Amino acid sequence: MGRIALHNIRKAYGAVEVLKGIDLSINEGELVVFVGPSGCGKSTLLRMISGLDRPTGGTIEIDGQDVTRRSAADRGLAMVFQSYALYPHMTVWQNMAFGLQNTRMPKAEIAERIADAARLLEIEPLLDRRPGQLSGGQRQRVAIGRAIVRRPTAFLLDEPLSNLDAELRVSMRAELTALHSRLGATMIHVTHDQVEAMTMADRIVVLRAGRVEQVDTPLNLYNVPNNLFVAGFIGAPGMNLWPATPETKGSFLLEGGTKLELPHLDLAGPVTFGLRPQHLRLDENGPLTAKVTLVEALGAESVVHAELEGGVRLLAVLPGQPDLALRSQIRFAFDPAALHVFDAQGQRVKTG
Amino acid sequence: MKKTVTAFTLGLSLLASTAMAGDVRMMWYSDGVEGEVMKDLLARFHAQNPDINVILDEVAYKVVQEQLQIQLEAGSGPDIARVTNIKTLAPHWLNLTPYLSDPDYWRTNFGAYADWMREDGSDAITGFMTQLTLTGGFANKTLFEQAGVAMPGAGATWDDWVNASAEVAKSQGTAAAFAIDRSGHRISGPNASYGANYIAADGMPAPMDAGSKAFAEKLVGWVADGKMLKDTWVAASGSTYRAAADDFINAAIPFYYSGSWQIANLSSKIGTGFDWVAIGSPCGTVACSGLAGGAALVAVKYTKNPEDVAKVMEFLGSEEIVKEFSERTLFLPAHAGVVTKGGLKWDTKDPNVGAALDKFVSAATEVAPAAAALPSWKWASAYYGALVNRISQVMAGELTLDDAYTKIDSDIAEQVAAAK
Amino acid sequence: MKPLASILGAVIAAPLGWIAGLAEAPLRLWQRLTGKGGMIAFFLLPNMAIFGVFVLFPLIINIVYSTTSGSALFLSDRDFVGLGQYERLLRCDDYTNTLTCQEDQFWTAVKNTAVFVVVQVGLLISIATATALILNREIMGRSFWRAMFFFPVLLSPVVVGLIWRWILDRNGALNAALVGVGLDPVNWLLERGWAFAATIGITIWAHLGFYALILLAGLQAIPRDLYEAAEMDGTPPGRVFWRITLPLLMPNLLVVIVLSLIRAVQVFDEAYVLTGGGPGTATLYLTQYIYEVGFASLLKNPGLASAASILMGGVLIVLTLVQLGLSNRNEKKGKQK
Amino acid sequence: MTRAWAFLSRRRAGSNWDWTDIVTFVWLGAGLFIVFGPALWLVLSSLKSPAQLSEFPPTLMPYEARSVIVAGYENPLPLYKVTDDAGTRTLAEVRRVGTVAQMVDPADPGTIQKINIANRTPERDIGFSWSNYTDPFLKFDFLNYTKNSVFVTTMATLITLLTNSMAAFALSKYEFRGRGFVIVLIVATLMIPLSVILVPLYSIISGVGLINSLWGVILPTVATPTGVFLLRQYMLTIPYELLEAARMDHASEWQIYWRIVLPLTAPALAVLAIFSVVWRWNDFLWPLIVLSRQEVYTLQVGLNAYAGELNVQWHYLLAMTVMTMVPVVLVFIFLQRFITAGIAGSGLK
Repeated sequence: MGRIALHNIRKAYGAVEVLKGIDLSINEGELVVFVGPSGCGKSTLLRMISGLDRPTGGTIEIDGQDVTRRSAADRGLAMVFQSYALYPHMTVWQNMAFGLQNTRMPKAEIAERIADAARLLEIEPLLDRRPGQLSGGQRQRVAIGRAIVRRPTAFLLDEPLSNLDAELRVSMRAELTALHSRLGATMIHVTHDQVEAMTMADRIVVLRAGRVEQVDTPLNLYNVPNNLFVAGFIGAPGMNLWPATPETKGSFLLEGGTKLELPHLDLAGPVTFGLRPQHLRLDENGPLTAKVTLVEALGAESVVHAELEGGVRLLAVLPGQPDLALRSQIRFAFDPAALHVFDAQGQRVKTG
Repeated sequence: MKKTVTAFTLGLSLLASTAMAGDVRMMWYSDGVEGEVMKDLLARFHAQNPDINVILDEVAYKVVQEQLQIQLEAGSGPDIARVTNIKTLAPHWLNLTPYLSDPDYWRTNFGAYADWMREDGSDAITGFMTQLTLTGGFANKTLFEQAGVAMPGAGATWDDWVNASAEVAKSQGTAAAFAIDRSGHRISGPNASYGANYIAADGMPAPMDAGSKAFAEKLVGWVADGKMLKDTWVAASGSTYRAAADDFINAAIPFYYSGSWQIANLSSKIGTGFDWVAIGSPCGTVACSGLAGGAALVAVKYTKNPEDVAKVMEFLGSEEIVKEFSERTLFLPAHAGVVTKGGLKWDTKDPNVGAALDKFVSAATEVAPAAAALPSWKWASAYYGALVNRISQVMAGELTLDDAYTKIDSDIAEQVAAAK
Repeated sequence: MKPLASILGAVIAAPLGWIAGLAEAPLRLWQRLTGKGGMIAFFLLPNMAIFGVFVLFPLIINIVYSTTSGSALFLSDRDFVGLGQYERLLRCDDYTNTLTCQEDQFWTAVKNTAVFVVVQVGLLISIATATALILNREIMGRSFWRAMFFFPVLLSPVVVGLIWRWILDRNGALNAALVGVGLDPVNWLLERGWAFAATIGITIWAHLGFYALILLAGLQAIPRDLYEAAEMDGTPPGRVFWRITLPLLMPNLLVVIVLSLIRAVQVFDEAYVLTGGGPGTATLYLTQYIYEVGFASLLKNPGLASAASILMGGVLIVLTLVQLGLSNRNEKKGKQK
Repeated sequence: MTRAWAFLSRRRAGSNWDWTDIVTFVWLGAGLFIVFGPALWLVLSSLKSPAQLSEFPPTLMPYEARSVIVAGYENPLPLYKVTDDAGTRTLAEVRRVGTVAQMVDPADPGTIQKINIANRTPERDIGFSWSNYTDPFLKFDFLNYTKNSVFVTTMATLITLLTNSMAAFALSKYEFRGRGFVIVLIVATLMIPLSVILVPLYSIISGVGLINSLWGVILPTVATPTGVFLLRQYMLTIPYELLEAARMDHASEWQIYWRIVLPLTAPALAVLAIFSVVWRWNDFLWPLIVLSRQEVYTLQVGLNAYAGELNVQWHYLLAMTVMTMVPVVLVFIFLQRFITAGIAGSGLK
């Protein structure tokens, strides 16, 4: 229970196409995260699945059944809204019971389900309160509780953590993941925060401008990004991306003038090199010479901002607390195998 | 949409209360105690005719003036109504003749006023006057005595009265010398005394003549020199009616020109405060005329049970009931039999009342022909309205008299044109 | 007070809830059958039907009326005259002198109403703003004072007119008080200026609380730290008012201005009961003119009244649309997403 | 006392008195007088006898003449204070002839004294003419009028709240073709006064047979666009996500309206309810036109019946005016919290 399949989903508001043909299949029990910059269509896609909006084209299947024309209530899904959308005039208990009462569920079962959910989420003392009397985190739990009691085939979570403060967000993230493994239910989680996506997801769907850019596990996305967009979007701090042109075989000129000798690469035409900041190390003989502009010492590691020749920016994450003077010239080396290469269209180039 | 509206309407009509057969609805307004008296009389009628249920709807005078006409035009309204605007609404009245057991009784006793309440040229019997009124003056005898001013005697002119009152006012420090109700009807008797005639040879309104202008000029002059109480006329616009009775009752004016209907009111409110007398109408250049009028009880032709209506009317129009009604309400009766027999026992202890009523009865003989024609004249209301409206604008300093005359003529012409 | 209100609420809500529960099943079926469109129709129809029959339809008939003449009240008995009534209303020989107009009292009413609107709205807004500023201070019993100014709003216009006529009459309480302190009584309702002022005064008296509350709501929405910042800058109070309070109060102020303008154009009940349009025609306002011409006088002219009312209605609709535009602008400004 | 004064004069930041404080106290004090003075005057006047009502100068309190039973006279005689050459004394009046009153000393009933009426003033006590209040209930059917008024007010308010909130819900929470047009229509007619459509409305009401029916009074008023406008403005502030949550919760559209939106609109509904009660209770012109049968009179119309062609029975009119004010005053006392908070909070714009 809980397989969701999307076939060529399109959505247009007038002439503006927001979703441009999305195919996706989500497995039972999976926690899938939709991630992408704002305006990429991730929330729209979620609303298509929920049934709150209808797609202009394509079909949605849940457990093999076509539900495209079915109303939201009849899809057996539950949703947690960004603002939680708790009914302000009802107590926590009533909020959780409302949906169940609407399906004419026996009272005893309602009470039992709410009690279970309340225990699970540790909100038992709050059942008689109204949303206005709860803190942000508590409201978050109640919103999840309201979804849990429905025993849905899948949970849809629309940026549920974005209204929490940083600390709470981290702990709720962990709790949600734990909850997922305990319930074993399918979950679709929408966020614009790639850290959230990385830490929580079984699989991540990266969306941009109404298209799916890549669907994969978090680590695969990190290690093997399919294109420039995914490469730049996933990972913090972001990947160094340097446009370059080949001079001769195995020799490349970076924008700004730095020369790189990469004998194992035989490429024609302009490319973009990608290198994660973690893969740079200090080396007096390294091929990259850069001027330090800023050092953010975080204790365990330091983030070094530097400029290559011609002002091209370089970001490196170095272990420990290296003693680097501002405006000093330092040199970096890297393992050529860690280098990502993208062609002029931004697609990944296989490098063996 | 139309269907919806119809269904909707149908539903609503079920909710609306509907009149039962055998019901006779009477729309009635009161100035004093006449509502209670009527209630009493109708209870007696019901005891004699248990199958006829008369429902008395006591309304404000405004309702009779404003809403009744619309109801009548819609073909609805009460079965019987007490109205003052009798002539204008005459097309809506029911001819009772076929339903009356003795039409000749009505012709004999109410015939004198029958023309007031039927269309020109008709010989229908539509109802009777519940009250006959005559405009006339009242004087505060106590104030005159205290001031040592003699009240002008018989034949005294308007100027005599106003000047004498002014002397009283000066000596006693009252607000003004005299007041006249803000009403075109009230000044039409005096106008006639100065020779005014509103009716042209063809029966249509004539332009303002010298008679009307003469009295209008006097009125404006009296307001200007403070002899006439400014409040009544100047304080409102349009053809709004305003009475100055309270000022007379409060002894703020020694002389007040209104009419016979004030007697009960004055008696109950003045009590023993001072002595007052009715003086009839002061004289103009050609007469000493007041203006007759009154309220009529008429049957409405849209009634569903005219026989019952006729029975009610016959009961109320019978000689002994008319007499009792008049005695208890202190109204002048319009019933020829009652008037000729006389001997009404006015239901009051106030010595001022009997004398005043007697004075009005005798003053009725002095009504000038031009004034006597007005109550049965179709366009009287138009004339009255224009007079009040414009003369009060002159008093307020908004118009000159000459402008007012022009405006009065054009106002009346427009009203005639608008009414086709 | 709160428990009482909630008990009252429960007593009223319980049976209503039961009825609403009964409606649930058939409505769910209706929703299944007709979808969203059917539900929209269901929600809109009761109100729009009543609105259509009792507001819109009469408005349309009124336009037809204005093109007919005669004293008959029912359309079928009336003669079509096209724009004749408008021509009669608007024609003057000399537009600088209302006396030369065919309907001189219409023009008098227009002129009176115009002056009334300008003076009354100006005064009302200033006094309401001042009152709101005062009520926004930290004074003891603030909720009492707030409610106090609101009290007259609850009275019927007829009662308001009656009360004040009773007071301003030549023999009224005010003159008694003046005589009592040895001053000469004034004939308030007979002096043109005083009578005019009285109609303005009592309409302000009757409406002040309503507008003051709207403005107070606006004042309370102004963040406190703005005033604290101004105090840190040593801004003088007058400047604080003109540069902080007034601009931030503007949305509410606009609402109040437009609402009070519309109400002022319609002035009738209170003034009619108080002065009856006098002295002379000094306080004859447009609505009274319409009422008298079309309804109150013995010889009614509904066509002329309709024409006048449509001219006035046009002005009112322009004013309301201005308000719609203004409040829409505010709405857009404050819209989320 | 000093503490009370200190509390009263407590001001922001505890700084010194300045002119704004003086303005505040003057304005509030004047307001107290101007607002409640007239109402109080009305109440006091309503307890005066007809004769006393037309007196000038009017007295603040209602008085009634003091009278005394004097041996040898059947009826009680009114007492006067007489001041003349013989000094000041209290005498009872037997009768008056012109400017001369025949009076007796109650202690010496045998001797008639002749007194010029200018030299005497009536002896009066504070006394209330309660008959101004009781008569209308005995002689006129004021109880029935009250019942009709209550019926009109309740039904009109309930229907107003229901239909207006339903329409406001549709106009604020659904997108559909013609919505903008409906809204403009409603706003455009928002401020059309009754007098503008008086005549055609009357012919419609008469056409559907609702003359002299309380429904003829109720229906035209419940359609006023004001309520729709006010409620819609408020509903616009209810987040759309709440409705979606309810839809996910299997709620039907009716349930969303009834269980979610309506409870959340409570403040605005309260304001509308209060206004509707006050407006309908105070309605005058329209009921006056529609109702001309006594059994369907509302209070305001019944009140008007005291105005005759020639005379107005002020004593009844004033007393019944006070009676009709009672519910309004109750609304004021019990709900003033809601009124002030509701208007401030309901975004009444």
